[in-house]
Amino acid sequence: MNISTEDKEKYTIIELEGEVDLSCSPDARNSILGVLEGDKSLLVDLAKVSYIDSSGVASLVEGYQTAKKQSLKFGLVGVSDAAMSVLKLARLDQVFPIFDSYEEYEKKDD
Amino acid sequence: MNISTEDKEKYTIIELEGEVDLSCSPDARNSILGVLEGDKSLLVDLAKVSYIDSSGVASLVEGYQTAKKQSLKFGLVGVSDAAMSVLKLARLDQVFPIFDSYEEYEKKDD
Amino acid sequence: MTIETLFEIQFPAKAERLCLIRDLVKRTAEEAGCCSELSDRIVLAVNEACMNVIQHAYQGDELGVIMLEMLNNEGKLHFRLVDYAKPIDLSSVKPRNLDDLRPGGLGTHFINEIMDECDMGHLEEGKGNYLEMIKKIS
Amino acid sequence: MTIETLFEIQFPAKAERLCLIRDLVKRTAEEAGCCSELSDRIVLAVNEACMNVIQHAYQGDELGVIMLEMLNNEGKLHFRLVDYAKPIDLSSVKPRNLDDLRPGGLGTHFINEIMDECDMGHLEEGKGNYLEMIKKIS
Ligand SMILES: Nc1ncnc2c1ncn2[C@@H]1O[C@H](COP(=O)(O)OP(=O)(O)O)[C@@H](O)[C@H]1O
Ligand SMILES: Nc1ncnc2c1ncn2[C@@H]1O[C@H](COP(=O)(O)OP(=O)(O)O)[C@@H](O)[C@H]1O
Repeated sequence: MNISTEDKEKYTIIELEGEVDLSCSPDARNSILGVLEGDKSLLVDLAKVSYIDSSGVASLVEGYQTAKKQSLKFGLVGVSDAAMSVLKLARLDQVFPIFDSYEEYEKKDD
Repeated sequence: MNISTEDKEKYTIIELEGEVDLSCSPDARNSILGVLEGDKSLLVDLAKVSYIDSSGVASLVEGYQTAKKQSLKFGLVGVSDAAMSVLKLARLDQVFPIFDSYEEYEKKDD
Repeated sequence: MTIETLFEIQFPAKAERLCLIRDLVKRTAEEAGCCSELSDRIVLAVNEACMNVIQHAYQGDELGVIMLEMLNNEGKLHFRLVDYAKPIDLSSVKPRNLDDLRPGGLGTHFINEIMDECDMGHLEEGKGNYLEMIKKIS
Repeated sequence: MTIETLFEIQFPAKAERLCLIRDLVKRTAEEAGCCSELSDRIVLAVNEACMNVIQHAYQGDELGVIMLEMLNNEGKLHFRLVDYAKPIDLSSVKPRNLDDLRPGGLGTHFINEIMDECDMGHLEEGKGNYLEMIKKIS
């Protein structure tokens, strides 16, 4: 798995790439919680995720809940088919704010 | 493994593609001996071979020897790195006629 | 009636080994005739089962060993996962209520959703635990 | 001194299974630190050893089972290949003279060229045969 972070004016992007499994989901979790500790809204880009297991999903849930508590925005962007089918199985596709693109997020955020 | 055969005026080309291993080398052998039975010279194209084991190499040796007995030409063309390192290990790179391209073969054949 | 053993593998109970196991299961499932989508789901379930052994049965002890066996019983894939950890509390093995959102508690839900049959139990003489999962593929 | 078990797999003695075994060995060798070129050579040798079990020890009997164990002993990869066929004639296991060109007789040559150490023998009580191969990788 690769993690890259990009700071925008109003939010931070964390892009996860590759297989988000038990061997690396703690890293994803740390990055996610790190951004939220810095009091920034967060979009997690899942476009390049080829596999995600329940530990990766748990990191997203934790991010979502932490953001909520701190009244920060949290969303998923460009969710790959592989990731979406796992979110659906967990019935989280109805819980997470999911955006096709950053533009879509920015429009809705206005 | 994929086998494709192309008839030229003076020779036939058999192109092997993928992994030439014990599960499919009998098919390669049959194709090779089939062409030689038809009294045609044969070039085996190994450009797209990603793996070859000793059973695949044995089919080439058998083709080479059969062609020799029948006074037909037999050569290898565009040998991939993967195939070449196995031929070298078998010290067959000095035995088989090896050509970079069909043009090279045709020039030498004149 | 023929049961075909596809493989039986033993590997250390480490998260780093799971990627390899996923590949092995995916390829074997596809060779047994699963489409890519079905094999992805099967891989997810088997991966979750292995994760649970690593995290809960062995509680992170990387000296633990996991055995995974995969069989094809006439169009039904059988998985048998064995650990040699202390006998687990079988009654604790259940997913969270999906409406009660919290991190975790999804693995057993994934397994139950994906597999047709699951059976978990203790090995003889307190030697460990097993999980058997069956998935019809044709 | 630590010996790390990487995996132990049992699989049917069929040519169709070899592709999967090659993938497993390649990935595991690379994770253990081999470069692509070295892992390709190791894969070739292990594949030839499995082929010999399929063709010569089991003589094509696809009900036969092969066990392959891969260990990392501080920078030396150890492979142990076991079959449960009749005890083989150990003196017959040798490559052809490379100058005496004929189809076949290369597998043992590849194994000997690639591996640093090889040891073949019978299991206790005529239960089968083993081949141990060691390759230094660092
Ligand atoms: N192999 C196992 N050994 C022991 N306990 C298990 C095992 N699998 C599951 N459990 C128990 O079932 C619970 C739910 O598991 P699961 O749905 O996979 O979610 P999670 O692993 O995230 O807690 C675990 O928290 C654990 O208590
Ligand atoms: N695992 C084995 N069991 C029995 N005989 C073997 C085994 N491996 C090799 N041999 C013997 O050694 C010979 C040489 O093997 P090898 O060099 O691999 O070439 P090939 O398999 O093409 O004959 C074989 O023909 C066979 O007689």
